[in-house]
Amino acid sequence: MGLGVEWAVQWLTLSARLMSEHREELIALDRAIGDSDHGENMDRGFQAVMEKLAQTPPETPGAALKLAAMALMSKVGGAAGPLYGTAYLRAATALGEDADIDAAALAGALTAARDGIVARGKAELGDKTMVDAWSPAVEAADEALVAGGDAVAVLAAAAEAAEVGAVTTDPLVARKGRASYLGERSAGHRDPGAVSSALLLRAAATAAGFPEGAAE
Amino acid sequence: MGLGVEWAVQWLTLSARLMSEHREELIALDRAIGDSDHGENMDRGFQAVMEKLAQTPPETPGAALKLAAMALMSKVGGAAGPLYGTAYLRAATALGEDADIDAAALAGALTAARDGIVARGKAELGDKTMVDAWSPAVEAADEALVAGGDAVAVLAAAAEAAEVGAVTTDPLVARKGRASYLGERSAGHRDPGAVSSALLLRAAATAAGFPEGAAE
Amino acid sequence: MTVGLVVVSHSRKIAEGAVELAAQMATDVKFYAVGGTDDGRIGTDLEKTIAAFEAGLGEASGDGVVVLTDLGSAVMTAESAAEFCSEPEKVLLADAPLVEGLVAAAVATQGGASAAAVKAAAEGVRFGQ
Amino acid sequence: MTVGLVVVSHSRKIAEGAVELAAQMATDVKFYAVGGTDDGRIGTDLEKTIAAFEAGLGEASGDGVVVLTDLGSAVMTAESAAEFCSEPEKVLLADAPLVEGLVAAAVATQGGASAAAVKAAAEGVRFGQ
Ligand SMILES: Nc1ncnc2c1ncn2[C@@H]1O[C@H](COP(=O)(O)OP(=O)(O)O)[C@@H](O)[C@H]1O
Ligand SMILES: Nc1ncnc2c1ncn2[C@@H]1O[C@H](COP(=O)(O)OP(=O)(O)O)[C@@H](O)[C@H]1O
Ligand SMILES: [Mg+2]
Ligand SMILES: [Mg+2]
Ligand SMILES: [Mg+2]
Ligand SMILES: [Mg+2]
Repeated sequence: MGLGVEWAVQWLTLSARLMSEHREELIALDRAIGDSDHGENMDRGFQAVMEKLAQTPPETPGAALKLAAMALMSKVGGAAGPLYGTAYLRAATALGEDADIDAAALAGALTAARDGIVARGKAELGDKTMVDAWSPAVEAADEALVAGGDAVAVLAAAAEAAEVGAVTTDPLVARKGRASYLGERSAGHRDPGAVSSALLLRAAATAAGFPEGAAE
Repeated sequence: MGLGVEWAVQWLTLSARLMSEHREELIALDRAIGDSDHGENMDRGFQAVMEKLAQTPPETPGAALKLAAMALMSKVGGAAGPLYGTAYLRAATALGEDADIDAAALAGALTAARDGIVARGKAELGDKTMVDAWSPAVEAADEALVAGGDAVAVLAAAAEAAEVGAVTTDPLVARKGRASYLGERSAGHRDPGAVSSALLLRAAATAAGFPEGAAE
Repeated sequence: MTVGLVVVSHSRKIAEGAVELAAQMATDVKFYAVGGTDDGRIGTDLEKTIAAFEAGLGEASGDGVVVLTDLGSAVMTAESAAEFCSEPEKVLLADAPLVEGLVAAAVATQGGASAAAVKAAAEGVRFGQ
Repeated sequence: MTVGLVVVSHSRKIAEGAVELAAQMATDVKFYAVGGTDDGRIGTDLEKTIAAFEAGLGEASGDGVVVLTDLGSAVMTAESAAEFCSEPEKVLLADAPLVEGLVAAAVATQGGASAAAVKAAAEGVRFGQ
C-alpha cells in the first residue's frame, strides 16, 4: 500500500511547522545573499496553505498539492512563490486523481516538481539555487526506486540527498536569482531556497513515517 | 548707447507675459510629441522669475539673467529648466558685471546661451529641439553685428531667425528629448521648445524697443 | 488602443509611479499597475497580476497585453500568471527596463502599434550610447 | 559605506519605490530619493537634487555619490545640480536603467565597492539575454 491524502495533508502540515520553526534561520540566510525575506515568505505561504486545507479539505494527494501550489504562488511574494507553486502544481498533475501513491508515482511526482522549478526559473545545477537540492533529491529517489525501495524509502532518499545538496551550495557563486547580483561575494553562504527545499522534502519523509532525525 | 538692466528686466517681464499668453499653445504642441507640460513648465518658471525679480531687483543685465537662470532651473521641472537655465547662466557669465551692453556683447551673450543649451542637451541642428531656433538666431545676430547693426538690430535679427527656425522643425524627426520616443511620428509637428525660444527672443527685441509685430 | 500595458513590480510605488510617468506621454493608453504583496510587503502578487492581465485582455480590443517587470521574481510571477490566464498567448513579457521600457511601450501603444511592436519598443531602450 | 546613492526621477513614487526595493538588499547603504517638482507635479527638482547630492557627499565617507536617473530631463537636472555642488567631480551619473541599475548599485555599495565600481555595476545591467 502506498501513500494517501492523509500523508499529503500531514506533509503540508509538517512543512508549515518547519517553515515557522526555521523562519529566522531562512531569513538570516537570505540576509547574507538576498533580501532577508525567505523565512517570512515561506512562513506566510504555508500559513495560507494551512488555512486553505482547513477550508476545503482535499480528497486526493494530487488535490492537496494543487491547493498548496495555489496558496504558495499567491502568498509567498518572492521568487519561491512561483517556483514552489509550479513545482507542486506539476507534481499534482503527475499524481492525477490517484488516491494511493506508490513509490514509482512518487518518484515521478518529484521529477515533475524539479522539472517545474527548472522550467520556471531556468536555473541549472550549480547555479546556487533550490535546484541544487531538488536535482540530487530526484536522482536519489530514482535510485531508491530502482533498488526496490517503497514510497517511504524513496522520500527518505530524496530528503537525505536534498540536505547534502543544500550544503553543496556553500562554495558556489550564484548565477540565478537575487544572489547573482552579489557575484563572487555570494560564495561562502548557503542558498536559502536550497535549505527550505531540504526541509520540505524532510517533511515529506517524516509524514510518510520515516523516523524524524533518522538521517542524522 | 547699449542696453541696460531696465532692458533685461523688461525682457524677463515680457517673457513672463508671453509664456502666460502662449501657455495653452505650448501645451498643445507638447501634447502632440511630448508630455503636455511645456506651457505649464514655462509659465511657472517665469512666474518664479518675476517673484525673484520683485524680491531682489538686479543691478546689471548679467545679474538679471543669472536670477532668471536660477529660477528657471528650479521651477520649470522639465527639460526646458536645465536647458534655459544653463543658457541664461552662460549668457550672464558672458555679460559679466557690465551695466551697458552693446551689440557685440549681446551677440556674444546669445552665442554663449546657445552653446550652453548644446552643452547641456547635446542636440545638434536638425534634431527638432530648441537648438533649431537658437542656432539660426545666433547666426543672424552675428550677421547683423557684422553689418553694423546696433543692439536692437541684433536682437531683431535673432528673433526673426528663431521664428523661422521654429517653423523649420515641422517636418523634422526628433532625435533628442521626449519627442524622440515617437520616432517618425514626431514629423509633422512643431517643436514646443523651439516655439518658446522664438517667443523669448521676440521678447528680448521688443524690450529693446523694436516695434512689436514689426517682423510680421 | 489595442494593447494594454501591465506593470508587475515588487513595489506598489514603483508600479504606480512608472504608470503616472508613462501616462503623461500616452493619454489614451490603458495601464495596469501591480506592485507589492497583498499584505503590504515588498513582493509580487499572483492574483492581482492575473486580474490585471484579464482586465487588459478584456479592455484592450484584441491584440493583447505587454508586461513590464522589475526583478527576476516578478518575471516568474508574470509568467505564472500568464499560464493561468484565459489567453496566455496574448500576454507578452518585455525583457526591458521597467520605467524606461514602459515609457517607450506607452508611446508605441499610443501610436497604434501592435502588441509585438510595443514589446519591441520596450526592448529597444538602450543605455550607454 | 563610502558611496551614497541618489535617485533623480520625475516621480516621487518611482524614486521612493526604487529605494525601498534596493534597500532590502543593501541595509547599510544611504539612499536619497528625489522625485517630482516642489509643487507636486511630475518633473524634476534642481534644489532637492543639489541638497541630496550634498547630503550624500557629506555622509558618504569620501568616495562620492552615484546617481540613477529616469528620462533625459532628469539627466540634465542631475548634471546641472552636479555643477552647483561643492564637489562636482565626486558626483557620478550612471547611464543605466533606474530601478534595475539602482538594485545593482546598491548591492555593489553594500559590498564595499568604490564609486566608480558602483557606477559600473549599475551600467552593467543587461537585458535580452
Ligand atoms: N531562477 C531561479 N531558479 C531557481 N531557484 C531560484 C531562482 N531564483 C531564486 N531562486 C530560489 O529562491 C530563493 C529565494 O526565495 P525568496 O527569498 O522567497 O525570493 P526573493 O529572492 O524574490 O526574495 C533562492 O534562495 C533560490 O533558491
Ligand atoms: N536634449 C535636448 N537638447 C535641446 N533641447 C531639448 C532637449 N530635450 C528637450 N529639449 C527641448 O525641450 C522641450 C520640452 O521641454 P519641456 O516640455 O519643458 O520638458 P520635458 O520634455 O521634460 O517635459 C522640447 O520641445 C525641446 O525643444
Ligand atoms: Mg528573498
Ligand atoms: Mg523578496
Ligand atoms: Mg514636456
Ligand atoms: Mg515634462
